[in-house]
Amino acid sequence: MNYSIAKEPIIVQEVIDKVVQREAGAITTFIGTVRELTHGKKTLYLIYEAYESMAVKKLEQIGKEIKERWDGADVAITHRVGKLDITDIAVVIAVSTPHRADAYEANRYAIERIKEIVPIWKKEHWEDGQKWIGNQLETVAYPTGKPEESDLNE
Amino acid sequence: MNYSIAKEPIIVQEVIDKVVQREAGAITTFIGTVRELTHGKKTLYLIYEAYESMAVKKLEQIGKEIKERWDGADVAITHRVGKLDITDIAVVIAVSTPHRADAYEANRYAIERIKEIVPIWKKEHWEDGQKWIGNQLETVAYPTGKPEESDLNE
Amino acid sequence: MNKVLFFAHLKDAVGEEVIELDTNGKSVVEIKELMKEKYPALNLENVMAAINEEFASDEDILQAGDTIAFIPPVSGG
Amino acid sequence: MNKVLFFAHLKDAVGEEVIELDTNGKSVVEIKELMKEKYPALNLENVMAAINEEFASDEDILQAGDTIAFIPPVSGG
Repeated sequence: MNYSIAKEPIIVQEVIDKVVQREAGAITTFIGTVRELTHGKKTLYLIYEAYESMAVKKLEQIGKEIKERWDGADVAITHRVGKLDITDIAVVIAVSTPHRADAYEANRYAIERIKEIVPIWKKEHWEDGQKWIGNQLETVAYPTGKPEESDLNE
Repeated sequence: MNYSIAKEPIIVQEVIDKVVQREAGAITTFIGTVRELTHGKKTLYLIYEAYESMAVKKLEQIGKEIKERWDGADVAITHRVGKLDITDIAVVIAVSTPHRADAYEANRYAIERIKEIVPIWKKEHWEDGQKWIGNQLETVAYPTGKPEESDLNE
Repeated sequence: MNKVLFFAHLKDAVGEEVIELDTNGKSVVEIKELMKEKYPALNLENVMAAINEEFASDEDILQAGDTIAFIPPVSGG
Repeated sequence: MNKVLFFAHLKDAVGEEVIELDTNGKSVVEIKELMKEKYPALNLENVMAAINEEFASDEDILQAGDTIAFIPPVSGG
């Protein structure tokens, strides 16, 4: 169960525990949290919704892609759904590798791919309204390759 | 106390908690663990030793450098000393930033700087002996700028 | 029969997450047209389809029992 | 008086982490020479000095009460 959709708050350590290996010298984690301000607008809370069975498959696919690209990597990803408040954790990605450079690069790859291919959507709630947020990459809808340089600057 | 030297096992979540901020959408952590094999040689355990008061000052300096380079970043670093077994955590670096690219880059910068300027040493213990390990960068002893590309491939 | 799934703003427009429909032998693009007729509020611009939890192309044909899902641009992470 | 600190393999060579010595008015490089005479097993190659917890250059002069530490290439992380 290295790839999962959670309805309850994510315990970071539990995700990390899944990738501990004797051959790994480095573990990186990415923790995506709900930010109060986006483009100057104040978020009250978010709702995340997932096509759960497909989302798990796509997270598994991302893990497989990483293991093909980075030798000795292990990966675990948990994404939360439901209502999230400011500073709540939306996603945790843990990657372990023998050498540290790979752990950073593979982890970065995972979050970019999540934003491309994993069927999860967020609805932002502000004081004056609410809206389902579309593709945050603001590029073509589903690039199939690696993220473009411009996507990496968000 | 965002920068510390620990004699007891490091609790990852406690380091993360220090960098949570409402303005941050991304937290990265780097967890350096004791790897069993280095260049094919089997490690039994490690001893880490620090010039503790200076090490804390140098960790603070790294945090300051990061805040100057990456807008809105917050940083916490804990490094363990004493005897560590395989898979034990030697160091945890947590960085939060408003945007995710910065969280990866700033975290990477922290670990590279630790390996350059923080007075901490490790003694590797193998089945057939033991040795204090020197500069793992295998470059000039104390570069003062950013790490070179070649240093980033370890 | 086939299941048709809607998510995010599509679910809001349709008012349901799942409907049952016989779309056997129809292509993805044909089903999209059908949905637009059935639900005038449905905006399928930039919306991908998945058949049985894998992204599908416009020309893919639904078989009996297949599930088709409409996937708006994702915003997880 | 001044404190002189040794770490890692230097501590092993000297047999102590701290010694007290009057090095008032001497430069870092002069103290290094003094240490090599006092402890023939001491290898100060690639070893930096820190005065009062800040990296120092060979020409820096110790004042009364200053602490000097010898810092072998670091290997934390």
